[in-house]
Amino acid sequence: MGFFLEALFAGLMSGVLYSLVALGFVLIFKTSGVFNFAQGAMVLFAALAMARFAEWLPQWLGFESALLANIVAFLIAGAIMCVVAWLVELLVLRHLVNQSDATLLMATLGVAYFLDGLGQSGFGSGIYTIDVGMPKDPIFVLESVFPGGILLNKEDLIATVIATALVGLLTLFFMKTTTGRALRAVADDHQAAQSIGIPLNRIWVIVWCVAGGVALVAGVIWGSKLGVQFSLSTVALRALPVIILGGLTSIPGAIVGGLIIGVGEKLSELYLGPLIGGGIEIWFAYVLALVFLLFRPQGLFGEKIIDRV
Amino acid sequence: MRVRNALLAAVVMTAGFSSSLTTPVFAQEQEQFFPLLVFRTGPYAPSGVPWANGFVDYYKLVNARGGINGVKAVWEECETSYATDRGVECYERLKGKNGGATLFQTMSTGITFALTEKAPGDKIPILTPGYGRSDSADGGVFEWNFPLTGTHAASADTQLQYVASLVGGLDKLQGKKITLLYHDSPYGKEAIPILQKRAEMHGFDLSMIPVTHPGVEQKSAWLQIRQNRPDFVLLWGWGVMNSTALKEAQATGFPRDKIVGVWPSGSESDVKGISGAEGYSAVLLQPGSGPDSQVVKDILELVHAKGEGTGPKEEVGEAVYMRGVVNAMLSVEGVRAAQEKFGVGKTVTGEQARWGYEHLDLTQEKLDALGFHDVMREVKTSCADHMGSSWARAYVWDGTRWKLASDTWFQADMSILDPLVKTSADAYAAEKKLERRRADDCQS
Amino acid sequence: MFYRENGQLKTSYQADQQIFPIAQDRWAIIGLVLFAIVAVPLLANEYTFSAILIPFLILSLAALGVNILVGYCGQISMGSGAFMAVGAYAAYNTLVRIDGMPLLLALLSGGFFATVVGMFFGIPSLRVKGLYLAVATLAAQFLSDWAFLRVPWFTNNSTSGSVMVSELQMFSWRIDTAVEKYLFCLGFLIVFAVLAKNLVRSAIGREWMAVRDMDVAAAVIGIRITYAKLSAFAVSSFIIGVAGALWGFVHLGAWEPAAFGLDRSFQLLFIVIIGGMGSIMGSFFGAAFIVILPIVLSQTLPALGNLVGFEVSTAAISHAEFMIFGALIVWFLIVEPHGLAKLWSTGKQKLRLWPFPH
Amino acid sequence: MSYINPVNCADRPAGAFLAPQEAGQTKKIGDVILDVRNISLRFGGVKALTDISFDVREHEVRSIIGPNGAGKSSMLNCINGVYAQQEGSITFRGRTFKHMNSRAVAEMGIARTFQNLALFKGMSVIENIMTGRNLFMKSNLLLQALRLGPAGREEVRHREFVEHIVDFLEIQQHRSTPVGQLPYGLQKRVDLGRALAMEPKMLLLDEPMAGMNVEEKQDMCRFILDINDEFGTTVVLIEHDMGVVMDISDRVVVLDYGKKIGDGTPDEVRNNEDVINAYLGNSH
Repeated sequence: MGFFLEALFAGLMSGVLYSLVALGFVLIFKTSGVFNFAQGAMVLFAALAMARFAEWLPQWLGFESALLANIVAFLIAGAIMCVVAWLVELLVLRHLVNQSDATLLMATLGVAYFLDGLGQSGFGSGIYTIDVGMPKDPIFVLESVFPGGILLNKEDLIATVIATALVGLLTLFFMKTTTGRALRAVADDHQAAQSIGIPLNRIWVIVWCVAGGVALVAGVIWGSKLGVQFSLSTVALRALPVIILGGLTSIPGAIVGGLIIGVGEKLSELYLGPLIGGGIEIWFAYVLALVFLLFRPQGLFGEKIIDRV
Repeated sequence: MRVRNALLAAVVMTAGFSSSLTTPVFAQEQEQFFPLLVFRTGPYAPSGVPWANGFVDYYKLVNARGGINGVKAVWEECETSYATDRGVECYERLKGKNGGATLFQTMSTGITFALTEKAPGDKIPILTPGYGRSDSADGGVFEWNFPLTGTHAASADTQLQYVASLVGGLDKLQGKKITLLYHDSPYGKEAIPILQKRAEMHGFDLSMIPVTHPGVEQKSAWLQIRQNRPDFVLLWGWGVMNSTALKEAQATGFPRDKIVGVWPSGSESDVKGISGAEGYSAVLLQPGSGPDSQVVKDILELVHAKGEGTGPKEEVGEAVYMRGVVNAMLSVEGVRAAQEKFGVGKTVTGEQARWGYEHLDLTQEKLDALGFHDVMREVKTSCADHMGSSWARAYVWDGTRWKLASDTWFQADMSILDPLVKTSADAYAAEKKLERRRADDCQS
Repeated sequence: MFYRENGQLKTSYQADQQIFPIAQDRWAIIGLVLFAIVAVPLLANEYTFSAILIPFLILSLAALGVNILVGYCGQISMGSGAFMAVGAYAAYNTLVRIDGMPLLLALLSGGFFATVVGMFFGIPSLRVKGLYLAVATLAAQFLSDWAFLRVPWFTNNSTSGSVMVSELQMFSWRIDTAVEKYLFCLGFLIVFAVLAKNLVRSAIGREWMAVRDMDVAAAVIGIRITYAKLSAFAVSSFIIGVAGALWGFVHLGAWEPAAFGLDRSFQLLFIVIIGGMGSIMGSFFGAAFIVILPIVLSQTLPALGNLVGFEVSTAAISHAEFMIFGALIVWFLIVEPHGLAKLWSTGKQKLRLWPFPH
Repeated sequence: MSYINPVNCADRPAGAFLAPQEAGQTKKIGDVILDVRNISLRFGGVKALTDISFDVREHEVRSIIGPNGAGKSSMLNCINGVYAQQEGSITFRGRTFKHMNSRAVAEMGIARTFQNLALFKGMSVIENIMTGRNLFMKSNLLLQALRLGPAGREEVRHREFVEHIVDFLEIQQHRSTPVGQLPYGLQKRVDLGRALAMEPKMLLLDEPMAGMNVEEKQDMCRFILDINDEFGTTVVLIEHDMGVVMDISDRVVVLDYGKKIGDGTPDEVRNNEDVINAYLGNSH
C-alpha cells in the first residue's frame, strides 16, 4: 500500500509536468490550429538558453550572485523565446495560413529540427545544470503508518506548486485580460475574430510567446531535475498522449490528461512492467491514449467534429 | 525518372570531389590513416565529445613526438550520432580514404556488431578497447576484432569483484540483493550473462531493470529499487542516463555509496555538478581518470600549449578523455608492432596492422615510457586472446574528482569468462559457417 | 526542342493509359534502367555503392511505401520505422527458424508480417483522422522499439539483442560484393516501383486519393473507406517491411532496434515531403536528397570553412544538418508542397515548350 | 420569391451513353421509389431536421427548397448515410432502412453532387470521373498491381464509358487537367460527371447551379433535363434559383428550420402561405 501511494504520488507529480508541456500544445492548437510538434524543441531551447546564460552572465559581467544570474538568465531566455515566436510567425505560420492540419504539423516538425540544431550549435551539446536552489533530498511522511514511510520529493512538490500556479495564472490571463479574451475569440472563430478587428498575426505571436514561456518554465523545472541536455526535447513525446487523451483544444483536458497519463504510466511500469519485461511506460501511455481514442475520438474534453458537405 | 541519370552523375561527381578534397598535402611523407567514428551530437554527446577529443589529442601528440617511427598519423572524423546506420555509412566513407583505413574504432557496441560483418571482407581490423562484443575476445573465431584491455563482460566481472570486496569477499555475496540498472541496448545487455553466471555461483539475488533510450525517464526504476531495497545497484548507463540515475537515486534516498558503475558510467561529465553524486563509485577498465600522468603532461605541453588542443584544457585527463587517449595509443602501438614485422617507418595496411594487434606486447616498461605509468597495465595479445588483459580499478567521486577507491587492480576471472565467450563465439561461428582458425594460421 | 510530344497521337485508351505516355520519357526511363543495371556497376566505386547507392535504393523503396500511405491515401504515419523493424525482424526470424528458407521468401515474409501489423495499426485510422492518427501511429513506433528490445524470442534469444544475417544467397547467386548487393536492391526497387505505379493509377489508387482529398464524398460515391484505408496501410506496410528487411539484411548486416527508431520514421516522412507527396518519382528524389545532403555537407562545409579560415567541427556539421533539414522542410511546405517531383515536372513542362516559351 | 435570371431549359441535345432505364423518350412518372418517413436529426442540442416525410417518384424531378440552414443538405446527408438520423426511416425501392450505409446507397444506384465542391482536388478530370466507376470495378489488388489481363481490360472498358460522359458534359479539352485548376462552373460539371459515372437510378443534386452565371446555369439545366428525360433518371434537386426550380421540377418540398412547411407541384408551393412567409420573413 505504501508503495502504491508512492507510485501514485510520483505519477501525479510527473503528470503535472506533462500537463505543463501539454498546455503549451493546447494553447497553440486552440488559437492557431497548429499541432506544434516543436513544443519539445522549444522546451530544450529555452532550458539551454536559461542554463547557459546563468553560467555565462557572471563570467561576462563579473558578478557572483547566482540568484541574480538566474533571474536575468530567465528573463533573457523568456525574451529569446518571444523572438523565436515572432520568427516562427513571420517565417512559417504567416505563409501557411489555411493549409491542412497535416501540413502545419509537418512544418512544426521542421521548426523542431531547426531549433534542435540551432540550440545545440549556439549553446553546446553537453549536459548543463540549472541550479535554482531546488532541494534535492526526499522527505518521508507517514512513517508511523507504513514501514519506511511514504517517499515524497521536495523538488517535485515545489515543481507541482509552480506548475499549478502557472496553470492558474494562464487561466486568469485567458479569462480576465483583454488579450486573453481576444485569444479566446480567435480560438472560437478565426474569421469572426478578424472581422471585428483582432489582428490575427499579433495574436499568434503572443500565443507562441506564451507557449514559449510555458516551455521555459517546464524546461527550468525539468532541467533542474535532470540536467539540460539534448534528450530534453524528447520530453514532448511523452506529453503527446496527454493531449490526445485530454482533447486537443481543452485546457482542463491537458491538466486532467497529464495526471492520468502520469499516474497510468508509473503504475503500469511498476505493476505490469516486471511481468512483461519492463520499460513499458512510454508505449503504455500511447496505447492508453489510443484505446481511449477508439471510444472517444475527440478526447476527454475535446469538441466533437462534424463533417460538413 | 530521367533525373536519376543526372543524379548518378552528381553522385559520381560528389565522390570524385570528395576524394580530390582529401588528397594528402604531404604526399612525399609516409602516412598512417586512423579513421574516427565519433559522436559529438545527440543524447550521448556528453560522453562522446571528450572521448573523441582524447583520440585526436593523442594523434597530435604522436605527430609532435615524430610520428610512428617517422610515419605521420592522419585521421578524419565522421559523425555517427551513436547511430548504427550512420556508423556504417561512415565506415564505407572512410575505409578507402587516405591510402586506406588502418583500423576502425567504433566507439559503439551497436556499430561494432554491424562492422563485425563487414570488416573481415575489407581486411580491416576493428578495435573496441573496453567495449564491443564480449565474445570477440575469442580470436580463434573473431579474427578481425580486438576488444583490447577488456570487454563489457570483463567490466561486469571486475565490477562484481569490487562489490564483493566491499562486503568482504565473494563468499559474502550469498543472499545479497543486487540490482542491475542497465541501458537497454546491446551495450547494456552485454553485462547480463556474466552476472547471471556469478549470481548462480555465489547465491546472490540479481534483479535487472532496463532503462529505455536515452535514459531520462527513471522515476519508476528508482521506485522499484526503493521498494526492493537492494544492497547494491550496478549502474550500466551511458550519456545522460548516468547523471539522471544519480539524481533519481538522491531523489528516492538511495545511498550513492551503494551504487557502482562501470566505465561508461564513470566519466566526469556523469557526475560533475551533480549534488547527489558524492560517494558514487565506478569500476573502470583501464584507464581511469589520470590528470597527473605523464601523457597528460605531454599533451598539455606539446599540443595544448601550442594552441592545438582539440577540446578545452580542463577536460584533459578526465576519465573518458583518457579512454580516447589510451584507445589511440593502442591503435598506434599495434601499427608499431606491425612495422617491426613488415618494415619500420613504412605505412602498414589494415591486414598488416591486424597482425600487429594480434602480437601486441605492451609491457609495463613500454607503457611507462609512453607516459602511461599508473594509468594502465600491461596488455599482451595472442591469436586466441584478443583481449590481452582486463585490468580495472575502482574510483570514488568525492565531489570534485575521481579518487582511487583502493590500489587494488581487479582482473576478470577468465575461468568464468572463457566458457561463456567460447560458447557464444562457437554459436557465432556456426551461424556464419566459419571454421575456427587453426594453429598454423595463428603463426602467420 | 527534342522533348516534344507533337505527333504522338494516341489511338487507344491503352496507349493513353501507359505509365509514360510521352515517347521520350519512355525511352529515357528504359535508358536509365539500363544505365543503372549495366553502366553503374562499371562506373561506381565501392564507397558509392555501400554508402550512397544501396541506402538510396532501400530508402527509396521505404519512401515508396510511406508515400502510398501518406502521399496517396493522406494518412499521416509517424510509425514507418516500426513497420521497417517488423519487416526486418520477421524476415530474420523466418530465415533462422525455418530450415532451408530461401532468402527471397524470407524477405517477402518480412513484408507479409509488416502488412499484418500495419493493418492492425491502421484500425485507429477508421475512427480518428489527421493529427490524432499521427499520434496514434507513434504508438506503433514505441511499441515496436520496446518489443524488439525486450522480447528475446524476436531476436532468437541473442544476449546482446543485436541480430545479424550471415550470408545472402538467392538460388545459386551469392550476394557478396557491393555491386551484387546494389543489383539485388535495384531489382527489388524496380519491381516494386512498377507495381506501386500500377496500383496508384488503377481503381485502388483512385480510391486512396479520393479518401485523401475528400473522404465524405468518397464514401458517397460508393468507395468503401475502410477498405481503402486498410488496403493503403497494407500495401504501404508491405513495401516498408520489405525495405526494412533489406535495410537489415543487405545494408547493415547486423542491427538492433535503434536502427528503426523514431528518427527513421521522421526521416522517411521528410523524404516524402521533400520528394513530393503523392508521387512515385518523388520518393526517389527525396531519398536521393536525404542520403546525399549529409555527405555533401560534411565534405563541403569544412572546405568552405577553410576558405574563410574557420575550422568547422564534426559537431557543427551535424548541427548544421539539423538546421538545414528543418529549414528545408518548412521551405518546401511553403513554396512547393509537392516537393522535388513537382519542381521536376515544372521543369519538364518548360522543356516541352522550349525554345518557344509562348 | 425571386424570379431573377429566368433560365431557358428548352434546348437540349442528347447524349447517348446511358442506357435508357425504362420506356425512354416519353417521360412518365412512375411509382414511389424513395420514401422518407419521419426523419429527425440532432447534433447535440441542435435540431437539424424535425419529423420530415416526403416521397420521390420514379423519373420525376423532385426539388427541395428552403432558406439557408433549413436542413436541405442534412436531408441529403441522411439519405446518403453521411449522417445517421435519430428517428425515422428511409425506404428505397422497397427496402426500408433505419440508417443508410453510404456504400449500400451507392450500390443501390443513388448518386450525389455536392453543394461545396467535393471533388478530389489532387486528381485530374478523368480520374475524378473514373472514381465513379470504381463501384463496378472488380479486379483485386494483385491484378491491379500487375495490371494484367482482366484488370487492364477493365480499366480500358471503364475509361471508354467515362469518355462518353466527358463528351456529354463537353469537357473534352480539360480531360487531364487537375480539377483544382478548372473554373468553378466546370468543376460543377465534373462533379455531375462523377455522379453520372455511377449510372445512377436517382441523382441527388445539391445546388448544382450555385454561383454560376446565366450561360453556365443554362448548360447545367440542359444536362439535368437530358439526364432525366433521356435515361429516366430520377432527380432530387436542391436549388436556390426559383426560376430553375419552378421550371423543371415536377414536385417541390419546402423546408424551413428543419421542418417541412410545404409539399406539392410548383404551382401549389408558389401559393402556399407558409412558404411565402418563410421566404419573405427571412428576407431572402
